[in-house]
Formats: sequence, structure tokens, C-alpha cells
Amino acid sequence: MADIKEIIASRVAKELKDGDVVNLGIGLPTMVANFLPEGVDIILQSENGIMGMGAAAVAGAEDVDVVNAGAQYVTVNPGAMFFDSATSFGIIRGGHVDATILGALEVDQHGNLANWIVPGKMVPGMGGAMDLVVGAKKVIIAMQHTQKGKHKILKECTLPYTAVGVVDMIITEMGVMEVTPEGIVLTELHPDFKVEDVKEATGCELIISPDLKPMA
Amino acid sequence: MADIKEIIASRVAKELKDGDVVNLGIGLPTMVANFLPEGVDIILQSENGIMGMGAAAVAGAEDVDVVNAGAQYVTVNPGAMFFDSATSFGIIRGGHVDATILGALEVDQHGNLANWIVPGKMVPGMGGAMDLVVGAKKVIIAMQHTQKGKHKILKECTLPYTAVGVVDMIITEMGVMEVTPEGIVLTELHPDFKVEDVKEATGCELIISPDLKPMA
Amino acid sequence: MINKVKTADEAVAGISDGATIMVGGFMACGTPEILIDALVRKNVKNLTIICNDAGVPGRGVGKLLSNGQIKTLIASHVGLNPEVATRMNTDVAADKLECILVPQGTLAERIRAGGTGLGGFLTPTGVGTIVAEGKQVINVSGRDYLLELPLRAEYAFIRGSVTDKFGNTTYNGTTRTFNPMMAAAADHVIVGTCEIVEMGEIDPNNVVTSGIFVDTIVGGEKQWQI
Amino acid sequence: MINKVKTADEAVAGISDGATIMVGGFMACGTPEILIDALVRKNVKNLTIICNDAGVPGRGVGKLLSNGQIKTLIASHVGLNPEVATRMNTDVAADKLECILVPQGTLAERIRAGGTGLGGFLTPTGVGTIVAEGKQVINVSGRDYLLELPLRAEYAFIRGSVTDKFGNTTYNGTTRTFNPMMAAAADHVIVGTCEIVEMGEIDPNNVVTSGIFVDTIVGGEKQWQI
Repeated sequence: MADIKEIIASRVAKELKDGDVVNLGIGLPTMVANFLPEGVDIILQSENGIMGMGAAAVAGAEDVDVVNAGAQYVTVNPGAMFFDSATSFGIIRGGHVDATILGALEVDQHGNLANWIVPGKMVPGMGGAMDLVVGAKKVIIAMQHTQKGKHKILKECTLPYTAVGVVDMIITEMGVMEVTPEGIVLTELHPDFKVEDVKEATGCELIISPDLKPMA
Repeated sequence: MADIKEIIASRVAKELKDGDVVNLGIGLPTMVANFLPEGVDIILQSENGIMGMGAAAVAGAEDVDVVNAGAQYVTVNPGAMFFDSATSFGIIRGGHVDATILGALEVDQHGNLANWIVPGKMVPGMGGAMDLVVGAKKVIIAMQHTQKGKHKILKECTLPYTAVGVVDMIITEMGVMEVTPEGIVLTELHPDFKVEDVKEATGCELIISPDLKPMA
Repeated sequence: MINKVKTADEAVAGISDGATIMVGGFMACGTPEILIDALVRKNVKNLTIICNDAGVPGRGVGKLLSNGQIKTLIASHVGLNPEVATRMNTDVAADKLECILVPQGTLAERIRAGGTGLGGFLTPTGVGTIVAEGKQVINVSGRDYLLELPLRAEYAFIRGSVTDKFGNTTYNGTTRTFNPMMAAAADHVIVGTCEIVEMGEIDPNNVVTSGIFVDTIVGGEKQWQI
Repeated sequence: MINKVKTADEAVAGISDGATIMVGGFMACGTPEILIDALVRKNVKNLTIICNDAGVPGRGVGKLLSNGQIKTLIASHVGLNPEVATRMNTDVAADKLECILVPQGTLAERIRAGGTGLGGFLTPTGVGTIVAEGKQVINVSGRDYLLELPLRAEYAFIRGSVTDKFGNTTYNGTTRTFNPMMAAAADHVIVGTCEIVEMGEIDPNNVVTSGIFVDTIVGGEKQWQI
């Protein structure tokens, strides 16, 4: 089996269309940019103030005034733009970002998302996540299906919400799931797993699409 | 007697301090800039998007992309800035304009102002006036004391308000008046008039300052 | 990359009778005349126009007014175009103009709210005046504010000074006006611009309107003249 | 014209224990280190700091935190500075940090509201979460929004790339961040800038922050480095 993160990132990449404005969360989501199909150019938005973010900067050739939201030196593409934080979140909240891809601690069958706080333990703050998942046209959760065997896809989130009813799609190493009014629908299954495996790894009822396809 | 408008404009100019950010209404208020005392440099804000507006442009040397709020070609001073209308009114509403000087149809003893509409007759719209008088730190009404003998300074405005309780000072060809919680106080009297003249030309009680000075 | 550059007539081809259109500019300075002219040629009617003012006869939205295309005008000031009063007071139903006056700062902020996903904002402007009629008054820290709601439109007509092929746009001098807010607040955004350049030619620090907002670019906009 | 150019120590001389200070920047990129350093030297305590994040140890507001100067931090993200957790959980009352977390877009917009005279705004962000606790929910056109209130401060620490002697300022690359909103939302605004130029040297089309907001200019800010 290929690297789990690459499986997820490469599948997420297929959800993006040419010309989409996309905000990628830190970590796994960042890898998505490496797997874009040919002919698909996306425009990366970085919430610290870039439209048209490019690749990581080459060591020694950095513009020290240009970093991404993880405070790493990056480049910008021709046609890029810098802006302030109010403008950045105006773009995000205003529905001008086509897709945001980020990780989760928990997602539930209502599309509720928890990814910013573990009370009494981890209180990093929500950063821009609450605005991103409320504002982006499509919210894709890219994560490992379980956390060391513990369910992350649940009937109801147990952790405080990042936002309610915002998740459109969940992509894990086991498959692709869509959040619908009826519940979570498995639409694609990774060849390394059986439907029963995914059901067992999921903490809520999993609707199996009559049109279930292999994940690729 | 000197030109009435010049009398008013030159007295208004004395209210401005070096470094003040000032928005001048169209007409008489625009003349104020010509009477600034030596050593007093003000920064003119034009609500269509200029901070640091300069004099009218010389014919033949206009920058055709630079006009004032009356759509006349103007220059800008070194250190000027152009901005959009949301930024312009953010500056205005945010209390960053030290003084706005504008005319009135009516002002009353509570500092209420009416200067944008005569129902059934003149409906030009409020433009930026409602924001300016609410946002500016000091609102100075510069106008002729009466309209062809008809009172303009009243107990209560009869026309629809531009804003309530916003006027700080009224400067006319007859004198200088301050709006206080007790009512309108005449603080300066033009030498061409007697107190009784001003009282007669005023439609509300006029408190005479115990420290009444000649207007100059 | 998608080619956004079209002719003015192609750019307005999809606009139907009854459409709502935001038009940038202040007394026609900052209004894309090239797009207005195309809309006059197309001669669609019953438009709702959102613009700072009514332009002047023969300039800006004044052309649409003269041509009888505007049913409703949402603006802050209409006093410098005498045709507004004529059309507001006419007895000819087909020519009658509805005019909704909004304080200039409130108009700019409502359009900004429409483009930035805000549900509204509280402003002290208009409290105690007829502008407050029918609006919710909310007291914050002892001061009354009006709750003003966002404005959006189907189309926005934007006037650029320099625009790259992605749509990134700058505005020279006082042509900026309402253009940046409108570019974010409409479903279809058309930029009439003076100069089209390649991507990368505008310093990313100086771009005012992002190309992500722009659907169509029309070159050939002329320099403004009184 | 008033001379606004001072040394960093002169610029912070008036700041007292318990002051509220907005600090620009995002993970210290866009934070005026020269002003932070002066504030560390002055060693005033019990500060309320409003900043996107807690910087990192040895960078940005992280320096104030390490030096025990912050009583309350209003920020959107503090996870990349481990000292925050340590100080939030300490039993030593004098070292204890209160941390108020605000969604990043809401923080930016609250500061903008503080500088532009708005009484608040309606945002969909945070509806249904603990961020909504204690806040008024207002429904507009069938959607719930939180009423968020403006934020202001006594001081703002702004980082400029180029600043003219009037205070007009530009920001290079991603140093812009919260600086433009904060410059309008504080009683006393201090710009730590990389380069001071004469008035007129910055193109009026490209000025981002107007000098009318700026009280004090301090030169000598260094280029940012990770």
C-alpha cells in the first residue's frame, strides 16, 4: 500500500477544477497541490494575505517578506496579489474560495466539524478555520479514517464544534464519503479495504452508494 | 461690507488647526481653504477618494483621473493618497476627520441639521452628508444667517433631518454661534450688526455669551 | 487559463430585461463608459441600477436613464442629473423612475458586506432620520445604530486603469470609488479597462481588485474627461 | 509639519502598566520587532495584547510573553507558542495569562469596525459553536448570524516597509496582515518601518495606510527572517 497521506492527497486533488480558488490547511492538505491532474491549475489562497501562492521558496532565494500561513517562505505565481487580513477573510467569508481542504479531529453525520480544541488538553485556537469552513463553497475533510483505531467519523461530535453542518466531503485512506441530508454516503472504496472494514472504522451509520466505485 | 461669503469663510478658517483633517462641502465651504492663517496647513479629505487634496488643476495640465467630489479637476499634494469609497467613509465615520464644514437649509437649537431634502420639491439625496456630520469630530455649519429673510436657525427643524444633535458651531455673516446643551450661544458678533439684529434673524432663543467678542 | 477578454457587446450579451447591475464611479469618474455604451446598444429595460449617483446627462448611468432603461435606481445622490427629477415625477408609467436614496458611506459598506459574506452591520449614520424608517435600531455601549443589510447584484460594471489577463486590476486617482467593493458583490463581473497587460506585470503589492472576482475583461476604455 | 520621527524608546515612553496594545503581524511576519524590543526594555506589565497569534518564543509578541508582560491576549491562534499553554496553566497568579480566542476573520473585522465607526457586524462564523456564547444571534433572510462588536486599543504597533514622513505606509508581501486595520483602530499609532522617505515619494495610488492615522514613526525595522 502506498503512503496513506499520498493516497488521500492524490484523491483530494481530483476534486479540484481548473481555475478553482483553493485554501489548503497545514499538513496533509498542503500535499494536495503536488497531485493535480494535468491541465488543472488552481489558485492557492493563503489566509495570511496571498492570492496566487506558488511553491515553497528555494533556500537562499527567499523573499523574506513572503511566507505562507505556516510561516514558511513561499513564492508567488505571476498574477498574484497580496492583501490584508480583513480582505483575506472577506474573500473567504464572501464565498469566493471554491474549496477548502483541512483535517479534522471529528466529523459527524450532520456535517458538523470539530478540529480546533480538546478541552483541558489542546487549546491552539481556531485561527482561520471557522471562517474557512463557513465561507468556502466546498469543504473537504482530508484525514486518516481513524485515530489509532478510535473513530473520528461519528454520530455526533464530542468535541466543541468548529462549525455546524458545513462538511461536504470526507476523503480518507479507506474511501470517499459525501455528507448528505440522509447521512454519510460512501461513494468510493479503496481497493485495499472492504465495505465492512469502512463500516467498522466509522462511528455512525454508513450509507453505501448503489453506485459505489473503486477509489483511485 | 465685504463679500458675505468671504466673511463667513475667513472666520471658519480660524477654527482650523495645523494638521487638521478637514472635509469641505461644495460651495461656500470650499472657499475656507483660501483663508487659512499662516502656519496652518490642513489636510483636505475628499469623500470620492482623496486624502491630501490640493488646489484646482490648471487648465491644460489636468490629470483627468483626479477630480473632487464636485467632479472638478483638482491636484493632490505631496503625501496624498487615493482610496475607495468604503475606505473613504471608514475614515469619515471612524472619527478620523477633525472637522467638516457644510451648509444647511435649517439648524435647530438641539444641534439637529436639515440640509438634504425639501419634500415634494428638491430631492437631490444626502450623498455623504449624513456620514460626515455623524462621523466628523467637529461639525461647523457655514451659511447665510437667513434665507431671504426667512429663519434658518430654528427651535425645531421643519425639514427632514440629515442627523440629530450633531452641529457644534454655526458661522454666519452676523456672528459665531456654539450649540450647547443649554441652547445656541452667540459668542462673536460681526461689527456690522447689533445683538438685536441677530436675535431677530434667529428663529429660536439666542443666549448671548457674557464674553461676547467681535467677529473677525 | 480561461480567456476572459471579450468585446463590450459580447460582455453584456447575457444581460436581460429586469437585471440588477452595480456600476462603479462617482459622478461618472470611474464608470466604464464602454460597457454603458454596449448596454445602451443592447437596450434592455427595467434595470435596477446600483451606483453612487445618477451620473450626468450623456455620461455614466445618465446614458441609461436618458434611454429609459432604468426602473429603479439605488444611489446616494441624484441632484446633478436633472433627468432624475423629471422621470421620478412623470405621469407616463413606462418612464417612471423609482429612486432609493442611501447615505454614501452606508451604500459603500452595504456593497462591501454583500461581497464579504457579512449579514449586515451597525452604523450610526441615519439614526433619527427618515433613513431609519423600517430598520432595526440596535444599541451598543449606549449608542444607537441602524442595522443595515448587504447589497448584491447579478452584474457589476467595473472600470479599471490597468488589468492583467487574469483580471487583477488597479485604479488610477479618483476612479477607484465603488469599483473594488462592487467587484466582489456581483455574480458576473465585467471590467472595462484602459490597458490590458500580461499576468505578472502588475506588482502583487499594488493590485487592488483580485482577478478571482473578474469574469470578463473588455479593453479600450477611454481616459475620463469632464 | 509636526515631526513624527522618534526613537523606539521615545515612541513607547508613554505606555503604562495595564495598557491595551494592538500588534500587527501573523506568526511575527509583519510585527514591528523594533517596537516590541523597546517595550521589553520598558518592561511595563499587565498588558492586554491584541494580535493574530502569540508569535513564537523569541519573536514578535512571544518576547512580551516570555518577559511576563502580558496579562490578557486576544488572538485567533496560540498553538505555535508553547509558552502560552504553560502560562495559561500556571499556578503562579502573577504569571497567569488570560487568553481570549477569536476566529481570525472575526478578529480582523472587529478591528476594522473599531477603526471605521461601525457599532458591530453580523457574521456567520462561529454560529452554533462556543464562540457564540453570550452573543446576540440575529437572523437575516433566513440565516443566523452572530453580532460581533468593534475592538479598539490605546496603542497600535504597526510594521511598515516604506513610510513617508507624514506616516503614509506601504507593506511588502505578507507583512501587511492586520496592520492596516489596527492603524485606524487605536488612539496612538506607532509605525516601526524599514525605510523612511520624503512625502511624495510613495505613489498616492499605492499608499495602504494613510499618514493621518500615524502619530509616531520609528525607522530601523529590520527585514523579517524566520
